[in-house]
Amino acid sequence: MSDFEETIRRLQSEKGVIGIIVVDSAGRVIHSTIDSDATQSHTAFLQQLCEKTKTSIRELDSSNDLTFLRLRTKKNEIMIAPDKDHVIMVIKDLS
Amino acid sequence: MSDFEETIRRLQSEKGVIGIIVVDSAGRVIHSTIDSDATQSHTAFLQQLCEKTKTSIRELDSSNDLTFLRLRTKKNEIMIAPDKDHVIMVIKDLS
Amino acid sequence: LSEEEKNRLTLDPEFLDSFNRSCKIIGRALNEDIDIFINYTKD
Amino acid sequence: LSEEEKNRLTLDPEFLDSFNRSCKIIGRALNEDIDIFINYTKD
Repeated sequence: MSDFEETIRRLQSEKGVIGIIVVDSAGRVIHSTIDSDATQSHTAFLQQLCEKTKTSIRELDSSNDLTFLRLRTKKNEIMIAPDKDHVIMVIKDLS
Repeated sequence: MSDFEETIRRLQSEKGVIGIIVVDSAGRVIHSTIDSDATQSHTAFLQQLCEKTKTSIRELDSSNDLTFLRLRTKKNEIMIAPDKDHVIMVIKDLS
Repeated sequence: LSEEEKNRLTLDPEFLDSFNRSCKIIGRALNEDIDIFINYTKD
Repeated sequence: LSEEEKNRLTLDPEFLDSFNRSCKIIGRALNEDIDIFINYTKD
């Protein structure tokens, strides 16, 4: 198992984690632990949300930048960590 | 001082809090602790972000709903608590 | 909002109830002990 | 991404470095003790 796969596996073993999606800076899926349909729908929404937020943060203050985004819903918590060359999205079940 | 003002005052005394904006469900400002220009620019962006996120969450699962949104940037952390009749936005300085 | 509308809303018990609940949740989030970014601040 | 592109990227030391850092930050966020919504779950 590669270092990359090992890190994903460790993150996935955390309590409540039901999905991990890793995309590259262009929004293309590098890795996903959930099925293809759910990956598609979540990636489209989260990637767009992350990009829009990044842009707006920079518009408010050009020397600032988004480092972490967290959505809590009735059913789950979604964590988004954007970086130069990738974005990691983790879905945690709250029930 | 009213209960409302008292609650705002207490929240504002928390460590790092530099701004609190309360808007109604239509995005109109009910109360703000920051200047009018900053209130305008932050409200426009955050209200839009919150609405867009709410819509997308419901599109992914119509029985789900957004309860809390948190953005971390290099300079600050923004917390957004949406409810039926209001949205509270709190900006916390990280430096 | 006009002053009158503001006063009506911020004195409404139902509004105050959900407003206070939201503020408590934010208060907890503000007081989380752990800084998840500690040792990882980017430039 | 093609398998080849994936392999190239996920074996790149610079990518792995920032990827591991992001995963540690997420790991901390996942392990926060406090549930800020405790006693406040809505309906």
